[in-house]
Amino acid sequence: MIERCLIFLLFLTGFHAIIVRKNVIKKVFGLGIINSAVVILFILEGSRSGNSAPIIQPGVQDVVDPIPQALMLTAVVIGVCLTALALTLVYRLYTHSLSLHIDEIRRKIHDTTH
Amino acid sequence: MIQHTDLIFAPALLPLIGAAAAFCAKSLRGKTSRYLEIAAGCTGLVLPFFALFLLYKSTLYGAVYKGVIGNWYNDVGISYRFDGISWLINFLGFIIALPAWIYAQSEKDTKTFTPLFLIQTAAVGAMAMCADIFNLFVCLEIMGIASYILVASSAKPGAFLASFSYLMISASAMVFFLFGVYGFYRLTGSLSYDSIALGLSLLPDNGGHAAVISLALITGAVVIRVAVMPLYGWLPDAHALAPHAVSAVLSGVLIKTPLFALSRVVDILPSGRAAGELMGYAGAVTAFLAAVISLSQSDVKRLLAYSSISHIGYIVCAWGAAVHAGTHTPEGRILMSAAFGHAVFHAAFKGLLFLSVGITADRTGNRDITALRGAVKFLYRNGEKIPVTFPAFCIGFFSICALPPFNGFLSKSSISLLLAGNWQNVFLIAAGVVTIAAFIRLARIYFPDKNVPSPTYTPLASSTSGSVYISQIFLSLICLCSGLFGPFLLHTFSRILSGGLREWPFSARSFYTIPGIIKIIFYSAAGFGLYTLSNTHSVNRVLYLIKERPRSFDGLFTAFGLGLAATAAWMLFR
Amino acid sequence: MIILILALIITLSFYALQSRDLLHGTIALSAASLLSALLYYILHAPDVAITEAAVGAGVSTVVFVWVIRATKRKDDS
Amino acid sequence: MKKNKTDITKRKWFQITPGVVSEILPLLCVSAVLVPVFAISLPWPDQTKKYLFSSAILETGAQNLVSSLYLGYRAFDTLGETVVLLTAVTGAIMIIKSSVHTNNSYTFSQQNVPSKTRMLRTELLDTVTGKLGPVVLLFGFYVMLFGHLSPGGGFQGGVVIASAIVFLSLGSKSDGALVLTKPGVLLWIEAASFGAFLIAACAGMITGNGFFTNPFPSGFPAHAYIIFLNCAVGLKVGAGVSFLCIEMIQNKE
Repeated sequence: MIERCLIFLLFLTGFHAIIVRKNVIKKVFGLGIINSAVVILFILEGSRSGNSAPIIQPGVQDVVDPIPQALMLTAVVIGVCLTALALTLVYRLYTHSLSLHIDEIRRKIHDTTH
Repeated sequence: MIQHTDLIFAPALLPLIGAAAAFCAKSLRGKTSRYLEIAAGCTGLVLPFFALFLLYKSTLYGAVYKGVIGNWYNDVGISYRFDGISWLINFLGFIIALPAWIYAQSEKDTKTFTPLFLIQTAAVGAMAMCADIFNLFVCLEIMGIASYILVASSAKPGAFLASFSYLMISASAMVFFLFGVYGFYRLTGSLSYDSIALGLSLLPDNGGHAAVISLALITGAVVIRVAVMPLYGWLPDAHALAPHAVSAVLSGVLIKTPLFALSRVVDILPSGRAAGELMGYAGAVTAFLAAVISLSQSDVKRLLAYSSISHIGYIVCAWGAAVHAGTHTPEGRILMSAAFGHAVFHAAFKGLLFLSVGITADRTGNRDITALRGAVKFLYRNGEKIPVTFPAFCIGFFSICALPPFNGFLSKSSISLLLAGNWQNVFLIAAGVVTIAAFIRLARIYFPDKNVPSPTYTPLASSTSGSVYISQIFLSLICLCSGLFGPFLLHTFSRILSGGLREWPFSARSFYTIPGIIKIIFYSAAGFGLYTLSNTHSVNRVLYLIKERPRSFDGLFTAFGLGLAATAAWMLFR
Repeated sequence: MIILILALIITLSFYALQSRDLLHGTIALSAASLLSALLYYILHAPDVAITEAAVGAGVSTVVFVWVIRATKRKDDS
Repeated sequence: MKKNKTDITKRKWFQITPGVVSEILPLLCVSAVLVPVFAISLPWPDQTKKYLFSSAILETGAQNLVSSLYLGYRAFDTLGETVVLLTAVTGAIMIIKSSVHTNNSYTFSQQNVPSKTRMLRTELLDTVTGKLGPVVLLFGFYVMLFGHLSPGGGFQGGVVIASAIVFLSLGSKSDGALVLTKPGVLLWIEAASFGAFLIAACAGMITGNGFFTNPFPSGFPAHAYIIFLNCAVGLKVGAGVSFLCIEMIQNKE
């Protein structure tokens, strides 16, 4: 139970950062954190279903459920792809407005287009 | 040999094969690269039509292809389901994607554009036959990531910001989607829709709160992509600043595909119907409010973007009513066909409008509705001896204003007739009136004005290729044909959706009635009146306040949180 | 053990979000990533552990460091 | 800046401003929604686990159950994942390189960012990475090829291969000394291995066994198909990720 509460706390930390932090790189940090929170939740809960890694070897009887692991493999990779893409966009935004502050970026872009 | 049932993978696979070929073309040089790229585009966007054609007959008679990819055991492998709605989504996707791709060939460098565009189209094809909740997640991510990049590819500063906001909000929403997947897997141990529904029905109380909340999480994450009213904030900038061809596809296809894919997910639980009800209400409000905002805009493409939100409101309204009635009841199927009919017709005319208005804005170098005048003359002087752009715009204009016999009239009136007597219908009619006013404002850019100077003649910097005209003519023809044969098309959509039943209640005669025509004349007059009213000082001031209302990045997330909580509460306590 | 690692991950993430130096934040985040890889290993998920170590601590750190170099290291807000 | 700080410290903790509401409200909503999902306490459903434990080796030939899912039962998701990676790499490079319509005053000045990459290129780094590169490359291939037996697989091996290629490119004194670190070659490998993955996916259809199946069930053992898919994924990931990293390193020079 404590584990779940901690994961929940981790998720809220990340989500709070996405909403509240003004620095765009911190927002991307937040995205990475909420992604890892959901991965940890899947793996942690999945690990309760057995007591050894899902590799069939002689002597192994009770493996954990491999499906959450396979799903999270995909989710981790997709999360990193999104992070990388978000960061290249941050780079471009910085070259335009010389700032990482989201409101300032918005204001400068608004000024140049009007 | 390739079996008939394998054809259903063609709409997802052929664009991917095309994309692989286009990536190979990127590493080559010169003429070969160009030819390979065009071949890749044709493979990905033209060949699927043959597959759809071969599948047409069986889908029309209600064939449903379902199974597990790779022929595995059901609960472990990925289930798919190709039925009428999948066929229709694919049809919608390819019929808009092909002209948009042709249009984009006029750009200087399409080496990166072609593979990304093909991948985006492939995602639409794959999503159409999703019957597995994690596969839906992957498809949404592919579609999303391709569209973030395509939005950013116009290389305007605003486009990067729009793409960033779009990425952040949908990536965060997809994390909530994963929580929903977790909930369902934790409860039932399966991922395909059918097995989840079966597993939940075996649990006490159908899985209880957790199951309902999981469904609400998934619904909320998908609705972000559909851009219904509280969750629309990312759309206007993204659609307004993307390259024109991409805007056409984003507005025409990409905001509708997740909605129709969702109609299968909400069937998992009985409380999915409540979600449909709530979304239907939100859709009606969206249709009206977004139309009002579109009237206040001064940027040509932003006006079109808000009008897209307004039309997605129409579609969601009919869709929500269909889901609320149950997608397996005749009433629900008819409403769903009406929603789909409007989705296709809207995609055609909005695509046409994006392309024609986009090319006008590019040539004149001016995107301001209040400053640009006399564009018809300008285009003529600037080398367009046979006018294409302006007639194309006119067709789009008449369609979006729902004037008979254009296609917008048919789909809008079928939704209105089906919802007659509900309060939603009042909102939809009001939205129609405001839309007419907004587009009269937009149409002013083509006509001269005594007070505003016409743009000065400048010789064209680059020669425009014929592809711009071909794509516009293609879409104009689709608009005209779907207007003339509209009643028949709507009937066909309904037959495909319902598995061959002839239950569509309207024929051409039910649309062209004398009271109906009088109503249309009355609404058009009201729209014109509203347009003249919008030029007065006080109304103009109000519109300015609407346009400059505070918007922020955080507002997106606040809206998402509130929308999610509202959906969950509605589904739990309804 | 699991609770301890989780608490450490939360602390590191929190530090990453609080610190004024984005580079320190990146390092903290990649340490958190390595710790979660350890956690996955303990929880019988070696495949996810390897992926997390390679991707979370490797590739994404490279990208973060690149973007912080190309832009600004301090968070002024 | 300083003024703002004092404002914040002066603000009483109970003072409700619109800003605070917009910060706290979504958090509250989201946590209220998520709590029931976190609180599920039913026993873990294990019918699929039992099924996999008894028949995965027979059906896919992989002892590593995650591998059997990743490239066997749920290979279509893996295809999607590789597409996401391919798209992200292509898009990221396009965005980095895109020449921007600059009609604004905030143009990017090079002086703000001192080029630190040269500092990276020390003699020590050259030697170490140059020598380490081939070893890491070998290890990457090992992880990739034995993914069906032990933890690891195409994706993980691919990332290790990518780091090896980046090492090689850092270690080579003159740029492009190695064929493997040229962007054109990497791009080609990426496209070709993506094509190979697609062909492997479609081959089953041509022989009449269906999409994403072993095309010759009698000729190939089941694990050969997984090894082939592992190789295709590994090469694709390796080429793509190393291409991205090399472009990023060179971008600042």
